[in-house]
Amino acid sequence: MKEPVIDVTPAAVGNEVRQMKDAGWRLVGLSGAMVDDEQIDILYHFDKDLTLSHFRLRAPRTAPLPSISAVYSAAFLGENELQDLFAVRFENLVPDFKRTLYLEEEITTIPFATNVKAAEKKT
Amino acid sequence: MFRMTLNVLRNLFTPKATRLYPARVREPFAGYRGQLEIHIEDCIFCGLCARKCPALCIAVDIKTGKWECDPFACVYCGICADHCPTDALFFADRHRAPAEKHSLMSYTGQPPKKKEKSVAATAGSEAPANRKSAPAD
Amino acid sequence: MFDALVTRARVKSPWVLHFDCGSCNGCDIETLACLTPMYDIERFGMINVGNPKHADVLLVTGTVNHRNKKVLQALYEEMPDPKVVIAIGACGLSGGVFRDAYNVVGGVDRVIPVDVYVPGCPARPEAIIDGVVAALGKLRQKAVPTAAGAGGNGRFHPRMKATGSS
Amino acid sequence: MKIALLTLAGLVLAPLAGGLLAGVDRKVTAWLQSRKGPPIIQPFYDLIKLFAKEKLAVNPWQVLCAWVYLMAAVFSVVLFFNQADLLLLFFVQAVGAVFLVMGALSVPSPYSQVGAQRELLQVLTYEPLLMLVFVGIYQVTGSFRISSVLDHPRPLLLELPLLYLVLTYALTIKLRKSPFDFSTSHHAHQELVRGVLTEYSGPFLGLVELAHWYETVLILGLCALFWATSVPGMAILLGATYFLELLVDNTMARMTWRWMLRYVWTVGLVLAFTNLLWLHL
Amino acid sequence: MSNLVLLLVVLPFVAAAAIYGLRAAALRSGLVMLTGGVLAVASVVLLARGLEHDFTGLPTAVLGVAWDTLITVADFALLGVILLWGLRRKSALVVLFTAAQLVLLAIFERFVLEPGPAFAPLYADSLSLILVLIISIVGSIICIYGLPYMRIHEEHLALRRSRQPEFFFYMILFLGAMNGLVLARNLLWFYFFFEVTTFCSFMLIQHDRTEEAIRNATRALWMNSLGGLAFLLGVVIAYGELGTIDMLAVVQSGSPTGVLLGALGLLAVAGFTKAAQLPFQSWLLGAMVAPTPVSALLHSSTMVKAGVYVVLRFAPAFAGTALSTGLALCGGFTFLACAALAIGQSNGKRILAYSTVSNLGLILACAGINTKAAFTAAVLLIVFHALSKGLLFLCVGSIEQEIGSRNVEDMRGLFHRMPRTAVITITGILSMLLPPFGVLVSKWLAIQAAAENIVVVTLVALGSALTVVYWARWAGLLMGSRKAGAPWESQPLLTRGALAVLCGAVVVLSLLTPVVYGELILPMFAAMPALDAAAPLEVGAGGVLGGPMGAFAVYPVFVVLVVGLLAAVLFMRRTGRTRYTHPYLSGIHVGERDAGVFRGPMNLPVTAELGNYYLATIFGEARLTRSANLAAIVLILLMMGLAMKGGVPS
Amino acid sequence: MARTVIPFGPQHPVLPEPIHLKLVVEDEIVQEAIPALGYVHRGLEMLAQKRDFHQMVQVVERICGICSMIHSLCYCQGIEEMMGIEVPRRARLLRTLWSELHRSHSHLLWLGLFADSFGFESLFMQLWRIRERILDLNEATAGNRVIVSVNVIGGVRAEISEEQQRWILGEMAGFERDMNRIRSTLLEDYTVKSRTVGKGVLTREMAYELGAAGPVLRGSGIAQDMRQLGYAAYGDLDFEPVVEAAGDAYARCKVRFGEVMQSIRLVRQILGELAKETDPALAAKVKGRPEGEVVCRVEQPRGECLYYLKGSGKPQLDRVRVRTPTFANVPPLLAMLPGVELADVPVLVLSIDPCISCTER
Ligand code: NFV
Ligand code: SF4
Ligand code: SF4
Ligand code: SF4
Repeated sequence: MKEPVIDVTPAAVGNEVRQMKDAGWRLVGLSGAMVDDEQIDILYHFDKDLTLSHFRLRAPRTAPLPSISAVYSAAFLGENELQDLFAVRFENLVPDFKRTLYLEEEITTIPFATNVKAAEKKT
Repeated sequence: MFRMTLNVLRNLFTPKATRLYPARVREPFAGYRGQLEIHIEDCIFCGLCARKCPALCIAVDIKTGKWECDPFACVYCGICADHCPTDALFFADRHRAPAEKHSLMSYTGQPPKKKEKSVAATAGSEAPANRKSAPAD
Repeated sequence: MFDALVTRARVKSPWVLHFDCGSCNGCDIETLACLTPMYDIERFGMINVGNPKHADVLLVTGTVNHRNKKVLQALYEEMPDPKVVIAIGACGLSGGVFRDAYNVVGGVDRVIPVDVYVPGCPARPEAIIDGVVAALGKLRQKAVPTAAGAGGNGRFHPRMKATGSS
Repeated sequence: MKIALLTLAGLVLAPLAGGLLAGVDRKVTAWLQSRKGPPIIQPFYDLIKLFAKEKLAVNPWQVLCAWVYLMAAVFSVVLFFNQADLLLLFFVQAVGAVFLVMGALSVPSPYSQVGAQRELLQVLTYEPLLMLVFVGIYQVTGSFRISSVLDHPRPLLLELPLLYLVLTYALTIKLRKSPFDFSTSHHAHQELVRGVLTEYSGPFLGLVELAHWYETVLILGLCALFWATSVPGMAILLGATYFLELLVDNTMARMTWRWMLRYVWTVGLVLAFTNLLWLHL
Repeated sequence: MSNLVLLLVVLPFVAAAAIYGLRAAALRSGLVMLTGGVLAVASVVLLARGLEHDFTGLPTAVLGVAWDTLITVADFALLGVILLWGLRRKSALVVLFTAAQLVLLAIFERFVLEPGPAFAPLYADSLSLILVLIISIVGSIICIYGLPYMRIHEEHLALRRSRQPEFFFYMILFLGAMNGLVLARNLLWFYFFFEVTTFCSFMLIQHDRTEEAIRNATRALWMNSLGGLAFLLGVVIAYGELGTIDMLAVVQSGSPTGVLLGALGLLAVAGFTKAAQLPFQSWLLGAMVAPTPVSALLHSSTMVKAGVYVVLRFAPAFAGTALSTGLALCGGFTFLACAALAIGQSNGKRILAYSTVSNLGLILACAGINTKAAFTAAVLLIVFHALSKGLLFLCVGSIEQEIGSRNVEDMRGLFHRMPRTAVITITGILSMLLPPFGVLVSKWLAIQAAAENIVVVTLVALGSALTVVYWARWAGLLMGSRKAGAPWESQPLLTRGALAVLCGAVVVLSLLTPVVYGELILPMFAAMPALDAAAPLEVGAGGVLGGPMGAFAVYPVFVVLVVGLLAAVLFMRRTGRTRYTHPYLSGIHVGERDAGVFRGPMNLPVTAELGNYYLATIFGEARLTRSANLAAIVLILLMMGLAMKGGVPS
Repeated sequence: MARTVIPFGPQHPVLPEPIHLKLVVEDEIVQEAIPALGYVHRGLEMLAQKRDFHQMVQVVERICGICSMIHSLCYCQGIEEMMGIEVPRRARLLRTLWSELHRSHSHLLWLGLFADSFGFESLFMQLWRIRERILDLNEATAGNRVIVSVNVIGGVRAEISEEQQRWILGEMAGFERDMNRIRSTLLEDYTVKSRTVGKGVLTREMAYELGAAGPVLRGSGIAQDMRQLGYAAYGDLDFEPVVEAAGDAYARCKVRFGEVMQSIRLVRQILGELAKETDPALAAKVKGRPEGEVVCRVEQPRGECLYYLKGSGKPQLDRVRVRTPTFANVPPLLAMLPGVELADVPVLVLSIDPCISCTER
């Protein structure tokens, strides 16, 4: 990525995000990607006057992560989406759809985690 | 409100915009991707179309000389035709007609590597399809 | 005579319910475009109703997914007989490009019986009009309920569909 | 004998006229939108089809209410043809209005509920106006009987021009046309789905449609009273009024009922009152 | 004849005393039923004996004490008791108004009143007879309904000692007082009975002795005491002008002077308080805390009718004066304002209360219009309102005891739980607003009568439309489906009987409107030369009530609607083939067919709750009451001012 | 007061697409609005692991049939950036041209649906009638009315002949005339204004904090438009973001109307540039496989769209992540709803121009 990427830890992310907000950055969105079978990257994209800046939060997928919905309330949608797709858990997320934002009970797998493994094993 | 009144009154007194399809059919634009068709006799069964197709709806079997496409899954993007080395694939400029049943576009042709046996390719047909052709979910 | 009149009225007055069943909007807007002055599907007596209880024809666009399949089924059941279903677009027919995505069940006929399939991505308004005309043919064939008893004919049991191909 | 004949005329002619009018309505609307539109007799196809559909309902009350709605509409038309008392006719059509609302309320469906509440607000809006129109007619002719309107030597319109305007408000509301199509709309794209009619389907919806035709005829009949002295005058008045309705329908957005209450009550009452006042002085 | 009067007026007083002493429930019930029965029969017999009675043969004394003296003593005693209650409740207003009455009455009786020409103190014409019938029949039905009701009521309260003797004491006593009131000719007698009703009402409102009941009862008491004061003042002034306390003499005095009009205006104000007209409506609303039979009997069917009766009685005396116009405006305004206020209510009893006040307003408006047509409308409205409203109160009482709420929102789909009561309630509601029911015939006539006065007719037009709103939505929400095999509702026999009889009476009497008019109302006009000349209506062939202004085809409308309804019911019965399905919930309904549950966010089931619009920002009490009261006060002052200024110049 | 709970959607005539709002209203005033999504979710981002990166172009194109061309544009630009492909200028101009056609047809579609949301059916008809012009242009130049499928990695698949360019120019004139005719109704009509002015006000601060995008953001007075980044050929064109200050539904409508007019001007500029462009090359050659991470943004009709792409040298990408403008505009919508009238709910929902298929993918 050509824009700056700042690595953050789960413990610090809340504070750092608040600082971004105070500095006038707009939260564009969150992205998630599996790094390997356990680790997940969560990217926070910020914009200010058409320039981008990213946070990268790398953590085990199964460990609970802090929600930033208290800082940027609009983040609830992105975080709920990540919960659905990666089965990560954000703590203190309001409102918490508990993995029903997109998914029905018929989907028993984790789209971006388990499925990946299953697909790899097949090929 | 006044401007809209003018507008609707103009509509009232001018010819209607409605195209009277199907009574009258408009001339299609050149290059409209209506439906995918194949000159099976030009096909060399290279399988490129099947590999490039984003909908994964073409199946080519070089051994039996079978070229099959599921028109219900095809998204008429034209990628296959773009890549076909012999231009066997092309688009007709009429949209594909609605159907009451699912059928496959199924053609049998002459695989190139085999020795020529029959002169002409067997004409293609739209064989009733088995729904199992869709990838398993 | 009476039956003929009824059949004629049915064919002349298909009210449609359009359900966007997870379409990408491509087929959707083309369906909506059918109502607009250029295509004016009301020529055929067709009106767009917002409610399954008023509908004779169900137009479905889009891929069926695990959440909307229940809605689709419910809407179909809420429609009074006789009714026909038209699936529109590659997605509605089979799932289109998305057939192998994890949340995609497949085409409309995985959930309810489909009478007419309109291919395309998106299906252009002319194709949809063709599809509707074909569906009216189907509607003509469906039994006159005064004779058949409207009780349960045509109601669909998913089990029936699970294996069979139509 | 005369009564029987007039009754029969009302029974048979009204739905024919109403259906045809609905057809013309749809055709002209289409033209105004630069479309070809459906055939003129489309509403009859619709109705026949509805009656031939499967019977689907949420509960039996709905059916009862639809029936009474139809009965009331038919009866008020018959009363009209028999030149009965305007107030009586008004009350009889109110039976229909009330039963339509009750039918919608009898089902646990939020759309039909909200539609019913809005329908009530519409009733609330047009009822006093209609009543004042009748009072105006009384003030001119000295009676509430339709027969005395027909005996009146001059067209009422000349004496009650403002009240005629008021009547067209009521007409717009009753015909469910923009800007007043809140409780149920002819167009699908409305936030209430079909409002009061959401839960009706098949033959039961047919009953309501039919009743609506009768009502249309009734209310246009009321308009016709304003030029009862000559048939061509009547025809011109009705034609112009209806065309105006269509024009308004096609050149206005749907407003909200809060606006309607505010606007129609004030403007309508002021108009009505002014007209009554100058008759009185 | 005199025996009948004894039965109608004195018997209830005696029976009430007996009931007060009886602690055995069965005996008490028996006595209540017996008294009710006797009253009903007596009233009918009285009617059968003729339309006018001057009761000349009445004994003038009992046990050697002149009736007049007895009444005077009782009057002072009653005022004393009220005064004591006022002191006990620490209500300055009650004390003030009652003390004023005491003083005024004492001065009047001791120093002013002189023996005049003798006249029989009681009198009945068809207006009185109609009221006697209502009081004795509807009142008795309500009392009988009260028997099971109060038993259940007290079960809920878990009282140590039953307070039913007291309850029925006042109920029955009240019947006698009402009969006395409508039969009185001597204005002092009239006044006495007027005060008895005030007192009974007070005692019955505070019957449950909750804090709220006590507060509301006290409010009712001061307002009605104010009415009593106005009444007494009116009588005194009228005496000053005319030198008589003979009601008939006052009514027939002709060409009233300004002072007399003022007196009549005071009587009208007394009527306003009793009929809870704006700005006095609050006592009637407060009275809804009383057990429902009280609301039905006192606060809708009968006692408030005493208020309109007073006005109607004296109306011919001021026909054609400014007082009359002012009255019409006041009545019309109350009709409109209370209809609007009713829209803001979800409490069933409060809706009924506002509707009552509103309809009484319409009756008073008719009295103010003061033509024969208007008079007819007013009397018809009294009759039909008493029946329908009595019925509706009883319905709400039964519903409340079954479902534990009087909020109409809680009555949604009542048909499922109480099919019979629901249907009766729906009928009752419809009888208040649709043809062919009697209320509507009265309204039709009222509009015709008001058509000359564009302000009043506008008020009435707006008011009627508002009325439709609060009734229609209530009737509609009672409907609903019954699940197969749901238990049929069980109800005490007396309750069921009372509801059925009243409901039947509403329907039958509505059908008989032309008869009621022809036989009871038309003869009344003979005694009202002051009113316009022509008879307002003729009873035509086939039950068409026709007049110069229009015609109401009662029988044909009845026949068509009944046939229509029957056809509809048949059609419904025949809908065996109908498929019953879910309501439309955007395609995500779940669960049982009629439950109205959908699958909402987070896949959780959500009930699609339903609610009426109460439009608090438009029709809320908080928003309307103050300005409406203010307007009403202005109107009343205007009416009084106009009255005093504009007597017919002599 | 009594509550009414309304299941607004997923099947609902005024919602163009299935979403659900649980609305709690009292006297038709919205007290609470809770959304439920997932009726359009297909899970197509996952298909990146089953399709190669070329095939993925057609997949992302079908995220949405309204803004499809710009989706594939963004995706292709991301891959091109990752692989260091230089796109010929002609291709960039053509991409820009189709982008603007897409923007206008999307906005017209929206203006029509918006009119429909407040019951102005005949206005809807007029707007959609005008829109057909653009669809004809699409069909004639790219072979399909809606999903044009012109982008490939490295450039475009179709050329616009000079004759077609002249025709487009002529159509633009007719298009402009039609728009001017409808302008006074859409922007000045009393009934339209009373249904839109002051409805769903989003202040400048709220819009920014809630992360609004596109016309919603610009309607609240913030001049931000991704086209200012200068991707494709926008760097060579002359334009300013269309901005309105009021932040209500009417302002959003005005912004979109302004953008249609702006698109007409841009198309004219592009056609001017195209005439000057001599290099006939339409696409660059693609060699190798994508590797690395890239974030790429474009301006969709509904606003800023962000793609995050991650490749690891395989034919399949590791991750294609799409954050669409409607996704960003949902929180602002939820903030607008409480306190409005039920009749305004469709107006406000429409005012963000929701595209659920984009949102849920
Ligand atoms: N514009 C746009 Fe899209 C994208 N990306 C978005 O919300 O329409 Ni379907
Ligand atoms: S047109 Fe596209 S989807 Fe259809 S077969 Fe060719 S490549 Fe596949
Ligand atoms: S159609 Fe073309 S691409 Fe496909 S197999 Fe034949 S020759 Fe190859
Ligand atoms: S078939 Fe194509 S246009 Fe239609 S919904 Fe599917 S992807 Fe969209």
